[in-house]
Amino acid sequence: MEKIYLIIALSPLVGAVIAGFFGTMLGKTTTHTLTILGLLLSTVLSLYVFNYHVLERGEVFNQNLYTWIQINNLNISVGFLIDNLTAVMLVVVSFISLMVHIYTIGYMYNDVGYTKFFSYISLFTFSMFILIMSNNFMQLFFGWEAVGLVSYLLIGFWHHKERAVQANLKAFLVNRVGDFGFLLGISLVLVFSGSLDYTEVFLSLEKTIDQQLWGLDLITVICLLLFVGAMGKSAQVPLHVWLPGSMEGPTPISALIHAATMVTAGIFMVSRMSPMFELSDIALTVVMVVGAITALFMGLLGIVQNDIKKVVAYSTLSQLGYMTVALGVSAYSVAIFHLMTHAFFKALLFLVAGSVIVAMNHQQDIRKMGGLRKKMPITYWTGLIGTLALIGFPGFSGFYSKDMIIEAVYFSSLSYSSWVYVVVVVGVFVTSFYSLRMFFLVFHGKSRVDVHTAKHLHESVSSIIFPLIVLAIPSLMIGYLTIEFMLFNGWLDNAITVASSHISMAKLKYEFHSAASMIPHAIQTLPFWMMIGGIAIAWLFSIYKVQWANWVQKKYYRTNYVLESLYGFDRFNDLIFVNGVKKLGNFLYKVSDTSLIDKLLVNGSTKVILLVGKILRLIQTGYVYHYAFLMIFSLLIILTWVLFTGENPLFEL
Amino acid sequence: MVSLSEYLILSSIIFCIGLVGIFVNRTNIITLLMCVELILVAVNTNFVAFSHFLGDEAGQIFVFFILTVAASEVAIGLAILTLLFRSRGSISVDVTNSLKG
Amino acid sequence: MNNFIKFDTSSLWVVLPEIFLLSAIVVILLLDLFLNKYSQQVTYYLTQLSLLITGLLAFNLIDHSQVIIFSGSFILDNMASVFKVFMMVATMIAMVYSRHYLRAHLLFRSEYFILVLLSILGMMVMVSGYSLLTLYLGLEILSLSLYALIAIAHERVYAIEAALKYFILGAIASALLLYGMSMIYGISGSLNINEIANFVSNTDLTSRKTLIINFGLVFLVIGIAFKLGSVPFHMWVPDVYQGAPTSVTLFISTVPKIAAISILIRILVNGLGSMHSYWSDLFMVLSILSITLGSVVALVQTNIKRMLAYSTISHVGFIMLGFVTGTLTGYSAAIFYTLVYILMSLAAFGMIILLNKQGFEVDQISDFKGLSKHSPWFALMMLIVMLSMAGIPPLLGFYSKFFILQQIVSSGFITIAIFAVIFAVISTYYYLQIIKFMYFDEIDNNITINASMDMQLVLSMNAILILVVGLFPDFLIQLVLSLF
Amino acid sequence: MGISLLSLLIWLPIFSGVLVIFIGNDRANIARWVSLILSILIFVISLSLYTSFDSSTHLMQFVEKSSWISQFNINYHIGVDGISVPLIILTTFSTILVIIAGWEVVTKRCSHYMAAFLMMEGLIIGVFSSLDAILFYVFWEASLIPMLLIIGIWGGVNRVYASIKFFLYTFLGSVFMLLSIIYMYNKGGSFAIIDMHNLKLSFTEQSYIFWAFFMAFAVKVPMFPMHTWLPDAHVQAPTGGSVILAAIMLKMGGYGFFRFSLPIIPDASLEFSEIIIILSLISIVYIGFIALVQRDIKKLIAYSSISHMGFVTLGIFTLFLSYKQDIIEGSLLGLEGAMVQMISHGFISAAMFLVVGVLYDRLHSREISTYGGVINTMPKFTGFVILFAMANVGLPGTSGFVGEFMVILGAIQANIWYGVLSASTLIIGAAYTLWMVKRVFFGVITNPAVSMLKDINVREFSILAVLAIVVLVIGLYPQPVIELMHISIEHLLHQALTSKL
Amino acid sequence: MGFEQIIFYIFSFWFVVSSLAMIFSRNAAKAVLFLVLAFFSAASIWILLEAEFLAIILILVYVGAVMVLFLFVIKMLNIDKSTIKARFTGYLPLRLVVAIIIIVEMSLVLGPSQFGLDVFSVPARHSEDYSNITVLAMQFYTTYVYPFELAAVLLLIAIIAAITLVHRNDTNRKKQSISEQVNVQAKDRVKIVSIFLPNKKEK
Repeated sequence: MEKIYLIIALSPLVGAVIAGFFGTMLGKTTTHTLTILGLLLSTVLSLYVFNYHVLERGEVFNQNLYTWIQINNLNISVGFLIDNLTAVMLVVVSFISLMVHIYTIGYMYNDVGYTKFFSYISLFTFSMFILIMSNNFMQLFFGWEAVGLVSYLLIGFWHHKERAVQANLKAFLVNRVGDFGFLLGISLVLVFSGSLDYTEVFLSLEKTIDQQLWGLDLITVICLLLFVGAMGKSAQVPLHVWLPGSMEGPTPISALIHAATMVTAGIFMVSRMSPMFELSDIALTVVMVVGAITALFMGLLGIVQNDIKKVVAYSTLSQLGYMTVALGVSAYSVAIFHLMTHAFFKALLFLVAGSVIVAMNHQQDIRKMGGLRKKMPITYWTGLIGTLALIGFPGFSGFYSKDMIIEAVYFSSLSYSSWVYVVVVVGVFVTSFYSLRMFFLVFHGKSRVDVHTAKHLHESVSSIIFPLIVLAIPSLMIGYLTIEFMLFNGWLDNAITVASSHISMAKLKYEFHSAASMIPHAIQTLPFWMMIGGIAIAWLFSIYKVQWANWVQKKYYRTNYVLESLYGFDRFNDLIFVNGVKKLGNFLYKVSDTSLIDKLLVNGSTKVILLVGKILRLIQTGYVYHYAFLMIFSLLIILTWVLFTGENPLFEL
Repeated sequence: MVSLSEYLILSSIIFCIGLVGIFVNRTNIITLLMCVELILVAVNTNFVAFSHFLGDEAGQIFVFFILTVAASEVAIGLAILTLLFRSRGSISVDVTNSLKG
Repeated sequence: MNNFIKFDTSSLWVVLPEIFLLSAIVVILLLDLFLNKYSQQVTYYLTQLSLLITGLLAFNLIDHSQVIIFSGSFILDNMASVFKVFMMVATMIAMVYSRHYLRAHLLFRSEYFILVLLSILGMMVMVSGYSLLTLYLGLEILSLSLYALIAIAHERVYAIEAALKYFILGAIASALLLYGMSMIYGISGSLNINEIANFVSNTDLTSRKTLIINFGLVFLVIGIAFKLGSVPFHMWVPDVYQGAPTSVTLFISTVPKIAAISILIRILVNGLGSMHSYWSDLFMVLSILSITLGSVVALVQTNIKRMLAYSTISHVGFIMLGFVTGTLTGYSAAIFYTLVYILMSLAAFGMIILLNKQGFEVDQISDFKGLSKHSPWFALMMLIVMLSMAGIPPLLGFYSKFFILQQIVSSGFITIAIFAVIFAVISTYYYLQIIKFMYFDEIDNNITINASMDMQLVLSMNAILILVVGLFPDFLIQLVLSLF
Repeated sequence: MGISLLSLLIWLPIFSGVLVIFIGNDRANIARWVSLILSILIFVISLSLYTSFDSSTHLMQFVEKSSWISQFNINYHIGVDGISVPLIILTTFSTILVIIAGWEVVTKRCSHYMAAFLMMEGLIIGVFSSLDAILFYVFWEASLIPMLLIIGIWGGVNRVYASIKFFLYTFLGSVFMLLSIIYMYNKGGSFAIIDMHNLKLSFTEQSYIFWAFFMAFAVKVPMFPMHTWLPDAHVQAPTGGSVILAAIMLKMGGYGFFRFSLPIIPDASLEFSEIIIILSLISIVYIGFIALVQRDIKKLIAYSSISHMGFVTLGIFTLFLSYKQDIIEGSLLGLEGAMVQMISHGFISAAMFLVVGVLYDRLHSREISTYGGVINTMPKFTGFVILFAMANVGLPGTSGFVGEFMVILGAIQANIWYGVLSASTLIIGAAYTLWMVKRVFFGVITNPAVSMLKDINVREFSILAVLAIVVLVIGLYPQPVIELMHISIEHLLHQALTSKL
Repeated sequence: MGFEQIIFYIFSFWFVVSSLAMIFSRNAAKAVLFLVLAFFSAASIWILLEAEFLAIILILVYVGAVMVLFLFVIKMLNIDKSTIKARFTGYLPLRLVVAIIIIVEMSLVLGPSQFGLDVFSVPARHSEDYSNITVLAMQFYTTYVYPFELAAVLLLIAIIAAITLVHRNDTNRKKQSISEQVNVQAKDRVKIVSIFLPNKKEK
């Protein structure tokens, strides 16, 4: 098996290396063929692995490949831990990555950096594999940072766009803030357990009992720090600011990295660390609350966005919030479940958006679209599937996962969970409102497309359409197919630990009958009607009475302002962090370093010495009687000294 | 009876007068040379006195040599003085301050 | 009347170097009368030859057992012989350099060489002097020759002024020294170093006699400090160094230092060694003052001769630190430092002379501008010399400082050692200034080097010696240790 | 073996330097080739040091000893252990880079330039292999001379100030070391470093010696607040000078802490470790902020060097605190992390300075604002730059990560706040490095001169490629390096934790 | 107070007074004469100390030769007239105080407690046939032959130095060189000199 895992991980790397170094030499076709073949291999093998581990209940694979460093008993290695969680993730990542690779052919064909792009996305896939296949914290961090790097490179892929390079810097730095906490968490893990290996760490968890740090339990601190990392990567408030900016990158990577895979790394990580999080209710509460805030407030922002990708991006943020909420209520498997469904339908939505963007000649403003349904039927239909999945329309994959999250919150015994429940239910309304608003504005209504573009408007090429269709299928069905196995039949049991005191999952299981029975049941629940309400209002504002939308905007201009200014996070960061740090740096540089240390102490002492020299040279007047006088005067001093203070003085003074 | 102490104090006074002469004097350099002579005579008196009181001739012999040295010194001193006068036209102590700092 | 001649003529051969040198001086002096001005080179070669032979004679006496003759006024010991040999070598080098300078400035006169030889004779007398009388006479022979040497360039106003200042201050210093000698004579009843030493070591250090010795000591120390050029008796040093013709400065700054050290050793160490605790405090203060003032004032100089003068003062401070320790090894360290300093000073002033050309007096630091471009080789040599003076390993100057510091620290004067190294660092600044002018500045001075090959060769060897002995300093250290 | 390996490594470069000087500036091309071939030869020889090194013992290997100055029992005593071997190889490696880097760029006094670097190589190897304190000091100081000249002759506009400042600063620091060495000699009667390790010293003595050593090493490292020479020196130095300065000379300070401070004065090191740690943390954080606002690329990298070297001292001195909590791995993590950080910083800073050199050679400006959009004209080059920038940022997979990671892990064992502050470099380091990358390499071209730039040639490509490979290899598989030094460091730890009182 | 003491104090008084007069004298020639007086006093005191030979030498050599030399130089350079403008340094009081303190300190050391009669008793007078010159002469040519030779060297230096310094250079002397005149050729008669503009920035 080891070889298979290796091949899964390395084949995208090989593709990346070939595409990166020899891409221009090999040409576009060879390059994309090679990388796609590499990915295909990974995907097929991932499915095999999935089959082996999940379906056939194969043994967990946990083995080190090579020793990274070995210091006495501390061994930090590179190795693989393949359990069901990893297997699921492998499938999701490889499959979506494969789709994105294919999609890229059509989407990027005319870009100068075509081969480079393939190299990057393959490299990304490799990094993601390393992240999810890791069996220790170091390697996890390695993958964690590596995906960050690729994300950085890809956001700034169009490096001539000032906003793109601004965004990639921002993305990297904000992620680094998360990594800062993450690294501290890892370090603290090492402190108490003396190891970085998952298994060993989880086995030594009882060592943390009764250990305090900063007035909290040690384990709470560790979990919170680790969660800071997750917040960075999974874009939770307030570290979410980078994700909308990342839409400056090409659309395929928005789909791959900033929707389906990388941003879910945080979710994956917390699930992986479930044995630790389960020990700390405080940490879980924080996770839940942060998730809820993200889920609702980022969703609200989606309502006022007019950039098609931005809307999807905010919806991603909101959905990530949902996943985080699930983590908070110990419903890790639900989170993973939502991660998976979301990966499919959000990738799909992004690719749909990309398809629209290509067709619209890189116009991204939804106010300048409309009525595309007829011109782009496949895109329309796949988009519809994606949207319905997103809003959790009964039967679609998103429905199952989102419903489970809401239920899990409902059953949670954590403090504040009832508030969070309200939030997530309201979130359903918001989600359906902005999703449908976008959908209606893009595909329905009158065409607001400018004439020139309208002429060339047509359905996208097959390499774009193919992934749409392929992704639409799981968006539609995967929830229905897997919910039972994943949540209640213990697919993920060998990876996830849930403390007995956290009863959400147990209650869910009690409540759950079958996937099919959930649909009729849903109609009796509040979330369903919230969703319907959202759809209705969206229809009202974007198709039926568009002027009402404007009226509402004017009437509640303050609210609108808050939303359009994105709650002021960016302005706050610019003001406090960017400018503050620059000012601090300038202050330290000019005042402390240059003036105080360099000018005053270093050069100042030189100047003082020179000044002393200049003064002392005045003694040398050139007059011989001064010289003689100095000699005699010195004689006097010495004589007095010797006579009066020597060991045997003439006179005792 | 004159004690050794009295001789020594006398010579020390002369010695100091010679020293003072060097640094109070801005008149001319020739006086400086004379002061040096005076100092040497003071030292000589010291030696002679010691020689007398110790009953040892070595002191007197030293004085003899000091006198020789002093004479040679005067020769060279006056030679330099002449040179200075040739180049500056003056032997005032005040003119010799071009080397300083 | 057999007892009239109290010395054994058969022991005269230990005075052979002196006797030979004096004879040579007389011969050259006479010969010079019959030479016209075109054959004055002969004087130069004869001078070198007599220095060489004197040196060889002195060399022959190395490792000779200690002999004291002339009723105890002359001593021949290892130190004396080694010093004499070293003096001869240094003077020969100095004369090679001088020749270029004298030619360039139309000072080439046989009197110059004769006066140098006479001053050497005076120094030999000092080195071997074992009574206050001979030491004094040697000192005066040296001083009088030097006064004359400085004033020899009588067209130069500066030279005369320098000579005059040196003369007057020197006379005062000699007088102070004499006064001290008279006190020592008065209390001990002898002029002989050996007897003085016996007297002092038999004196109860609590008796009132020590007061007199101490009193005399003050004057002796001042006289010696003046000869060494230590602060606050240093005032002559910068003026004389700057005013004197460079070749004379070169000479003054090098060989007489040995004489000054030897008079110090003869009087204070051999004679008053048991009074060490009394004079070491004085030395400590003087050396600290010297190091401070020398380093700091040198920083603001623009005249290179003056700058080197102040640097000399600073070096003298280090040399005196060696005497503060009061151990024989400490004295050896001081001697080592002196020898090393002479080697470096020779090369440094040699470099200045090298740049002299017909009628062009080089004495500004900025005259070194662009040397590395016109003569990379000599720039490198100067670099070695300057860094050695700064005490950067592996050059010889480092070991001299190291040796002194080691002794200081082992005597427990750690604070002084810290002080000394700080000022050593400060003094590095002005050595770097020269390197800066040579290497870092682009502006052209159009330096041409037209010195004769022998000068260039000797100068190069001089500098390379600093490097090579720096790499293998063991021999020289062993040598100075064997002097006591 | 006729000629012993270490002596060969010390003296071959020095004599090569002499040889190259004699080739002369007129025959620059011959000088270049001779220097290159010799430096490669020396590198190969140094590799044989690695291959025949026995990493299972902490004892000194390849020891040579012969009397040098008998009066003080000073010997020509050299040898290496696991701490010095990597640094020696780093030295020989960097010299090759520098010689290639100066190939076309240095036209003024070319042979002298090459010779200076070759000589400096020998002297620095001498520093890393001396077992006699005076020999060590001699090499230590002597290595300043070529650097002084390199900065002063081939440096930038303000080179005189920078070179003299560099020289005096470091000289001032090291004289105190000399004094304490002398003190210990007077106490123990030997200048052998190993004897000093065993010398009994009272606490007061140790404290004084500690601060004396601190002066010497902290200036070299350099550590806040003795760092201000470094930005000047780096900015003014020619590319090769900066490379050697950053890659090797700074390491001499770290090496000094390893070889002298820890084993000789363990109690004082323990006592003052918190002060050093705090200074290191200031170096890391404070300097990071300063680096952020630099307008000069080279100055930025220079400051970043200071910040990164802060990890070295941090790693070294956290060992005591970690040990207090009975975590031997924590101490080792710190120490070995410091070593790895030194080696890795050697490569990364060398690379970064070479990168600046490449830009400077083309546009003769180091101002960030001159550039912008370089990626458009120099894509290959920018690829390397991003890699090295990421290494500078400490991205896993590059060597920059390994050292920082280990040191942070070690530091946090000592005190969580140390960990927090040191880990903040993740953000600050990324901020200044990537912001610089963004302004210089990304965006649209604003300066027409940038649009005329030519991408790197084969010579530049090969240097950067070699460095890139090394950076990646160490980042992905650091274990060989750690294995090399482990036993020596463990022994060192044992020494550092054995009280002399 | 014995006769000896009276003599001593009289001559001491003159010694001191003439010394002071010398240093404060504004006329160089007068100063020399005061110095002569001081030397006479000193010689007298030396005779009191039974150093007849030295006393005579002092007068013969110093007064007879050296002082005359001084006078000669003063007259030759005609500097006794220039002394009208003579003045003393501005800090005279300070300097005098320094001198007086030194005198006091030295007197304290040299006072009776160290060198009084009870410490150093007055030696017995020599017999009448005692010849100071013989005794010294015996020493000069035996014990002190080496210093004696050195004194000779010293005088040699004085001669050489004085001549070298004061003697004007050959270059200044208008001297006929017959060989040069005979060997002269036409081309030596006219010398073409290229004239450079004088450097304006002459220091």
